[in-house]
Amino acid sequence: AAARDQVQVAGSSTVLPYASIVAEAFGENFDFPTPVVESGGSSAGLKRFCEGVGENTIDIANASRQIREKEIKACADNGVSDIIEVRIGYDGIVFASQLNGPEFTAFEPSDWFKALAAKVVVDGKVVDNPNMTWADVNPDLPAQEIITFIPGTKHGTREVFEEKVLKQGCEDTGAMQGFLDSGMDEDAAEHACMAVRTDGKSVDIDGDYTETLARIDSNANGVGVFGLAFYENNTDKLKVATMGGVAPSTETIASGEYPVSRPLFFYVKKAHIGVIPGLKEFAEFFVSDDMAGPDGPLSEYGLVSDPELAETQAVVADENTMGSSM
Amino acid sequence: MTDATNPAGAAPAPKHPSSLLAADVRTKRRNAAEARFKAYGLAAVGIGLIFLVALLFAIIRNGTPAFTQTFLTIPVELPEAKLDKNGNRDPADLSKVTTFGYAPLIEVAVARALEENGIDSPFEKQKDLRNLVSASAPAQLRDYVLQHPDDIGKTIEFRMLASSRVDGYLKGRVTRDSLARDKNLDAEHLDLVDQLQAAGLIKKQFNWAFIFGADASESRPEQAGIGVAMIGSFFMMLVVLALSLPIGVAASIYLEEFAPKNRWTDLIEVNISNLAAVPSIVFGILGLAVFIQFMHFPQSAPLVGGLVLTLMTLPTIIISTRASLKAVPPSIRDAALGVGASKMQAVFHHVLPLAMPGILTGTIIGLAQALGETAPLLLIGMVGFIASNAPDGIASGFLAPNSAMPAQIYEWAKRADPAYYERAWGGIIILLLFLMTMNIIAIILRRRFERRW
Amino acid sequence: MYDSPNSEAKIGQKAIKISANKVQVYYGDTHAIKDVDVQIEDKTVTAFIGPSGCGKSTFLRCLNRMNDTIDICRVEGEILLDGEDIYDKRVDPVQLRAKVGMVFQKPNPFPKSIYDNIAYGPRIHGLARSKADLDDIVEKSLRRGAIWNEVKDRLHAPGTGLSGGQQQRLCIARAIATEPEVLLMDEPCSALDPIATGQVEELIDELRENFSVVIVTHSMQQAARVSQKTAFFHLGNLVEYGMTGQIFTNPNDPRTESYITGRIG
Amino acid sequence: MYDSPNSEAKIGQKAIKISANKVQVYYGDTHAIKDVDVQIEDKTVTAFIGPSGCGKSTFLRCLNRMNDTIDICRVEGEILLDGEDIYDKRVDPVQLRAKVGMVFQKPNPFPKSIYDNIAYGPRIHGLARSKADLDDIVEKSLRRGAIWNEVKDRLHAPGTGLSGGQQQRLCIARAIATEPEVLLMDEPCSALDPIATGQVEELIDELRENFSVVIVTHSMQQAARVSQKTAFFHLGNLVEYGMTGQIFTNPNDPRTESYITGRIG
Amino acid sequence: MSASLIFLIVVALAAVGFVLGRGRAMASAGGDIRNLHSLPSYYAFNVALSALVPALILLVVWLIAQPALIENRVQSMIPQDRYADRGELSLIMSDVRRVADGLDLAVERDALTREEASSIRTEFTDVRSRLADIGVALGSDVDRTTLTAAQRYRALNATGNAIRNALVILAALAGLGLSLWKTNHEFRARNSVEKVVMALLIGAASLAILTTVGIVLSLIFNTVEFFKLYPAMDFFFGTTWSPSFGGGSELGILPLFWGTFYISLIALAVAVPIGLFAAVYLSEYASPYVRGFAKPLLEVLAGIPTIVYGLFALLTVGPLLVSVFGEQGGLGWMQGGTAVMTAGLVMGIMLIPFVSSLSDDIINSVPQSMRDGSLGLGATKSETIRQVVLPAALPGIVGAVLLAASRAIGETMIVVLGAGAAARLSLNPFDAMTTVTAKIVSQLTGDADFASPEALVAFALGMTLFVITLALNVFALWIVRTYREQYE
Ligand SMILES: Nc1ncnc2c1ncn2[C@@H]1O[C@H](COP(=O)(O)OP(=O)(O)OP(=O)(O)O)[C@@H](O)[C@H]1O
Ligand SMILES: Nc1ncnc2c1ncn2[C@@H]1O[C@H](COP(=O)(O)OP(=O)(O)OP(=O)(O)O)[C@@H](O)[C@H]1O
Ligand SMILES: [Mg+2]
Ligand SMILES: [Mg+2]
Repeated sequence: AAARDQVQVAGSSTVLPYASIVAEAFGENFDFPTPVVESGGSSAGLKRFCEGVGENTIDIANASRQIREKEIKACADNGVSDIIEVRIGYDGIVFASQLNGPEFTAFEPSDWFKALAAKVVVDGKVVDNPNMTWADVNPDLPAQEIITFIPGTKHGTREVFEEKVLKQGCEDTGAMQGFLDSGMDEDAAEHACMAVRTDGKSVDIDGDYTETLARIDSNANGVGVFGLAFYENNTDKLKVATMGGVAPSTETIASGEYPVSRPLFFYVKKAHIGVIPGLKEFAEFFVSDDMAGPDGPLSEYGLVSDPELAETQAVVADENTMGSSM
Repeated sequence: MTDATNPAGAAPAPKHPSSLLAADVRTKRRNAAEARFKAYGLAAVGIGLIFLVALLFAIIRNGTPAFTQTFLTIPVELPEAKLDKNGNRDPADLSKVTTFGYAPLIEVAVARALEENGIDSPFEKQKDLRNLVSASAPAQLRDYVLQHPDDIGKTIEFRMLASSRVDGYLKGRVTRDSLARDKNLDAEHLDLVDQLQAAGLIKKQFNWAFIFGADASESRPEQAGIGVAMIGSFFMMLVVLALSLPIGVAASIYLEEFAPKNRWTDLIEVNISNLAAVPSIVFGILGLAVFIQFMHFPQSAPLVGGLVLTLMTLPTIIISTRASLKAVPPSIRDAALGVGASKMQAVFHHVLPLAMPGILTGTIIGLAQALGETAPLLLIGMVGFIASNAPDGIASGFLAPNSAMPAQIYEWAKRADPAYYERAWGGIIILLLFLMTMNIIAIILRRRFERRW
Repeated sequence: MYDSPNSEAKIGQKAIKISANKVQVYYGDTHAIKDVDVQIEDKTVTAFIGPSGCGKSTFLRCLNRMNDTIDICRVEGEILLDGEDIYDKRVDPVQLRAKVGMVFQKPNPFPKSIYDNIAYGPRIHGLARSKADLDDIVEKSLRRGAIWNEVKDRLHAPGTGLSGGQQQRLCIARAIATEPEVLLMDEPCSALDPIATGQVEELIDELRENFSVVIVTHSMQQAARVSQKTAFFHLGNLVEYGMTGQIFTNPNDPRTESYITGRIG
Repeated sequence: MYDSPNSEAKIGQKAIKISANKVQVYYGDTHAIKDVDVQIEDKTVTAFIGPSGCGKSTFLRCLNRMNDTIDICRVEGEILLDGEDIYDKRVDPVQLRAKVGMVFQKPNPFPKSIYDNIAYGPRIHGLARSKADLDDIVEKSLRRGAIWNEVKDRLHAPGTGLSGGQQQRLCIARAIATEPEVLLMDEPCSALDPIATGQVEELIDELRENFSVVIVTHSMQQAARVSQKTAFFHLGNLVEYGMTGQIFTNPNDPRTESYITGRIG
Repeated sequence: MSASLIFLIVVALAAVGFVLGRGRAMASAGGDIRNLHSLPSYYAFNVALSALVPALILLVVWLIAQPALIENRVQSMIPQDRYADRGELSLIMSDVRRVADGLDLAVERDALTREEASSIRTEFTDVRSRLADIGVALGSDVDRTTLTAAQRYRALNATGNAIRNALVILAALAGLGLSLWKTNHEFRARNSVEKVVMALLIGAASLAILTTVGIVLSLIFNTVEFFKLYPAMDFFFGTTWSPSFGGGSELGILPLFWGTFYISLIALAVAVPIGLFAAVYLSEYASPYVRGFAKPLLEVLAGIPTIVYGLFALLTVGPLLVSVFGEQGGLGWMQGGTAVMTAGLVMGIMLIPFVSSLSDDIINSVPQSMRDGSLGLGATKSETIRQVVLPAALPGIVGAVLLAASRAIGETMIVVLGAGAAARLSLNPFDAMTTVTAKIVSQLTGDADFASPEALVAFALGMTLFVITLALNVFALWIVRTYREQYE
């Protein structure tokens, strides 16, 4: 077999847009061929990443979450032991509705918990969620039927949504305590906090944000969950709501004021550095100020630039693997 | 028994009416049933065609804007000081200047063009003008300079893509209202666009790059084309056609004509129809395991894609081929065997030509399916941002990383920038045209082979 | 071995059942039937004879519009059944074919059981009120088709698994199960042994009591035995038409004579 | 109209071409041929007669292994062609069928042109050295099949557009075009007029000079006219086999007599 | 000489064999093809195949074996301490190969002489930049071991190639000679050619088995892994499907199966009648002209990418259905646009050509005499079609329907966009549900931990679906066997 001469990247479709912007610029400015960036999800990407070392495996896995313990172990079992973890920035998660729809402009995590939870605590008793309109949840919100489009269980965003919105809301409203009081153990209560009602008020979206947008387009009362970058490209159709009083933007997210966001990563197989032409150069280029800096094209596109970018650059330059640097 | 007045003669309705011209009750009923039946048939065809028309209408309406694109043609100065400090035109040195170095040249050129045409820029900073022009412009300019080092130091007339928002404005997708909260472009930009258009510097032109170009990243939809993905699809279809048709027909012939009818062949038969029901993504899993991990074929290669799609298409072709082989009357085989043809000759000379229409139908449907399939490509690495350069030869056409049309369309449909939406539909138009070109030979052949006996 | 024509004495002047005037049939450019005029009488057996390829089957198929199914076939002229033009727009070929039944030259049993082959016609025409009725009809038809004994134990075996002659008799039984007023039989005995032939001829004779039968045959003896009137076709022309006895003993046309005596083919 | 058997006098003791011993044929559970022993001589015409459904076609199809194509059909016993067992594993049925040609009971032309129908056999057997050769063979075969005159102007029209009798002759012509050593003909004249029948019979007579012909027929006269030996089948049994003259004039078995005189069917 | 050149030479030899074989056969028959056992072309093919087949098999085996052998030999040159495990070794080896290929290319381009290529030393030459000059990009500087290994690699390869070339050509020549020697007018050339063809046919048919084995193998390990993490009983009999990232997922397959079944049923309920009626109309009623147009047009429906259907379901059909069956329509059966009904209807449209085109071909090949038989009895055309033509065409139609059903089971995009992602056990066709296939795709392309049951369940779903469709197919085969009507 002829030797492979381009960098092969796979993984999260959330990271894909950023990776593709970098890859394109990399191909334009370096003598190396343009890297191949595949989509397919963090799981599949990391899985292929961990398949082993060698030409017929990928060099970089994109992930919208940190690699898990079990995955690192699986990797090591297949001989992929030296992994460089690179955090490229943050993805903001925003709540938006139709531009001309009802005034959904300010949410609190507790609103979402009360609107979406499968069970709520009413007068100390755990009952099926009785709330039908947003006004039932919070009198300040429009008296419109609850209809939400949230990421399906395949999406990493769902995890963030559950952790940072539902669970938060659960605790804020005191439902957590109510669950515990009703005799649930810690785990069960947490689970109950994050269980989403199944009566059609909340619709799981297994597709992507385009689908959520299409659904909101045809449903004036719908509220959907989007990535910040997606929202910023579609401000002509969507209006965004504040969460906890903070409007989402790259600044508020970078500063940590806006609560719902998640870090984005890519993982480099150290063993491939020096073997696959351009691999290290690509990784360095990715996190360079030109690309990932606050004024770079990535940030322009919607990536929340990492305040600790310099450290990340150092990690890449020194090829620090996960065990050694963290 | 010889009596003509029989029990049947006493049947409910008067059996034969006196006149042929007036139908009796039962015949009327039967004729009504007949008319209904025929109407159902017509309606069925009609329904199918109506849906087709509706779908095609939606596709064409949404997709046609992708075929035009807005371009900005202005003089650009190529200062030697910035591009070739040593002045020796050494390619290695020239290529050290990155696109980031070229971007200011464009901003300057735009500003100067405005000036020369007497248009006031409402912006303080020159940098704000950059958003009028596609992010691809610096790269295009750099490519141009690397190819024409002699033009350094001169001022050239350069045609570049306008940014997708500007393009959207000319196509009516972007309005001043909708820009209210957009951070890329402001209403003031649009005023500039209007003036530039009046000055003839901005024009909407037919977009060949869309048909022949390569994919672009998320941030520059205006540059994205489907051409390279089309080449990917082309090479995949070559593989699929070259493998699945002969293998499929051969397998069907064996099973239908030669195989002893025993458990083993039953097993094969059930297996094949079962393969048809295997979700296509599972073929992707198989392809990844067998072709890439086991056989070490390159990743993201149309060859592997073609092989996976071949496996996926085979059941379709086999099932339809077997069905039409079965439909050939045995008397034809007898006739051939009777004059001393071998079974093989009987099959290849007589049965196969008669079964040809069905085989071709299976091929048409199987290839249509293969051409439109994305899921299995996901796992062998053909979905994403892949096709950045056209392959430079036949071998690299099969082996170099490439995407495929449906994967490209699927990717575009997912992308955030609304400009990609129209491109996705435009891509579908091209896909359908590709499909029809591919089918036309099969359809003509099929019509030729059709006969009743 | 066979006795000479014996049935023509029985015939008086019968009503005209079918009357064909100036019928022309074309297959594409081939002119297969040229200007044929013929009157087929009720309660009569009419034989069509003539060399192979002269147009007998073609003409027969005109009489119940089976030619409609051949794309390239075009019929001109007028054919009246009981005085009504069967090619009239208002005529429903289905009703016509229910009245004018047909046995084809090549036996074509349906790929169904023997029982269903026979029961098919009565079912679509609603001739049976009950299952028992239908069983009755099937048995009677198979008996009249002289095949009952051979198939009575395998009524539910496929009709295509029968021998050539059995298939032919099955098709005859199938045709008479619907009790048509006119029965067109294209060489119904070609694959039958003498005994079966005799039985079918008996059937034809019996049918004549009430209906009109047209039979194509290559056997002069058979024509002489069963028919009262005979038509002789040659190269698409109706050369001669008349009483069977007269045609066989004293033909008007030299071609008829040549054919009967075995000189032209 | 025809003269009585006249050919048996010519026969001396001929070599045995095909010898069948204790042949049994089953269709699934049906026992269609029971214990048949028969020796078919070279350069002889052998007629198989018997009532419809008695197993004539079945037995005929055994002789060139056309039964192989029927899934449910099972053959037992031994059939020797020139002393070699044709059901032997080493025998190539293709070669066998090239030697033992067949005309089927139902005419089955290929859905190709008339020319190609005839030329197919010679082509696959490599009997023609050139196009002209092939044209020659086609013309000769069509002539011998007594159909040349009718089709010479439409050699490239499809064979399926012929009349029933024409198709039958086409199939005969197709079978003789490959010059088989033994020709099996299943009711070759059933759809033919007397003239054409006469021509085919002449052909058979002519073939006999060099080859062996087995013919199934329902016409006693025809059997008597063309064959030297006759086998009478009844319900799957070979009842009697002998010189044609003797069978027709002085049968040994009462069943043969009943059949010939028209009492059993 | 490269492998492709050898291939061409073998093909050329086969072509020569073709001519010689033909000539020799003709000669042995005294120039008269009538004396030959088989047609001359069979002799020709026989010789050609004898030259081609063994030589090609040898070539292919060699092409697979040589790199493996050389790899082994060269690997042993690399010091043990350079690598920790096989993966790293394979990386080093790929570097070696890249350098070796680069040297080859350099020689070819005259950038290096043959001697230079085998003698250059890292100490004296910057191999990386020399190679970069001719367009071979290397990931790092070339060290001494790599370079010597690469040079060794080249040397071995060259020897191996030379032996290979000689042997393959020898094999071709031997095959050619032997078969030519065997060629005489009595040789059964047709039989031997047909044997080869038969072997090809059997090989093609066996591919299906291989594919199945491959699928099972590529699913089974992860499936087993899944069942180690998740109880099989809960998987097969659980009625809730709710994966979650933090663990505690419920992964019952029943709602998914129910959804698959329900959606496929509705899709078939749309596609089969419409498709069959369309097929009947096209083959029995329509003029050839109409048919010539309508059929290919309908086939376009099968070629429209499923994402279009998905969007069609989401944007057009769903809202339409809601307006009729939803609150506004007064029925209140339908909550949202995504429902089993929506996806089923749209999928049905997509499947129309699967049923219509294939059935049309099969119906068309039912012999005309069957129709004549029925029409001659006074049956109407529709009676003929329903009772004679369709039963005779049944096996083919069943095939077409099976194909459509298979496609319905395997479809994702329409389900995701049209039916939603909610796994639910409900009888109401206006509820959102989802299918096994859709979940396989979503779990496989999701963001879950790939070693967790939530991701591995995709394989278990695939495997289970595979087994169940297998059972359904056995059943379908049995049906067809029972009701098949064979015409002549
Ligand atoms: N394919 C078949 N499947 C089952 N039974 C069959 C099949 N072919 C023939 N038979 C049966 O075998 C017996 C012998 O049939 P065969 O065709 O040999 O008769 P035959 O003597 O040629 O009659 P005919 O003169 O009517 O052609 C008959 O009872 C017939 O029904
Ligand atoms: N479908 C057809 N297409 C073209 N020509 C046809 C077709 N059917 C019949 N012919 C031609 O029309 C002429 C009359 O055919 P027809 O079948 O009526 O003959 P026939 O008298 O029945 O002969 P036979 O006794 O052989 O059955 C023949 O020359 C025949 O070749
Ligand atoms: Mg006829
Ligand atoms: Mg027979």
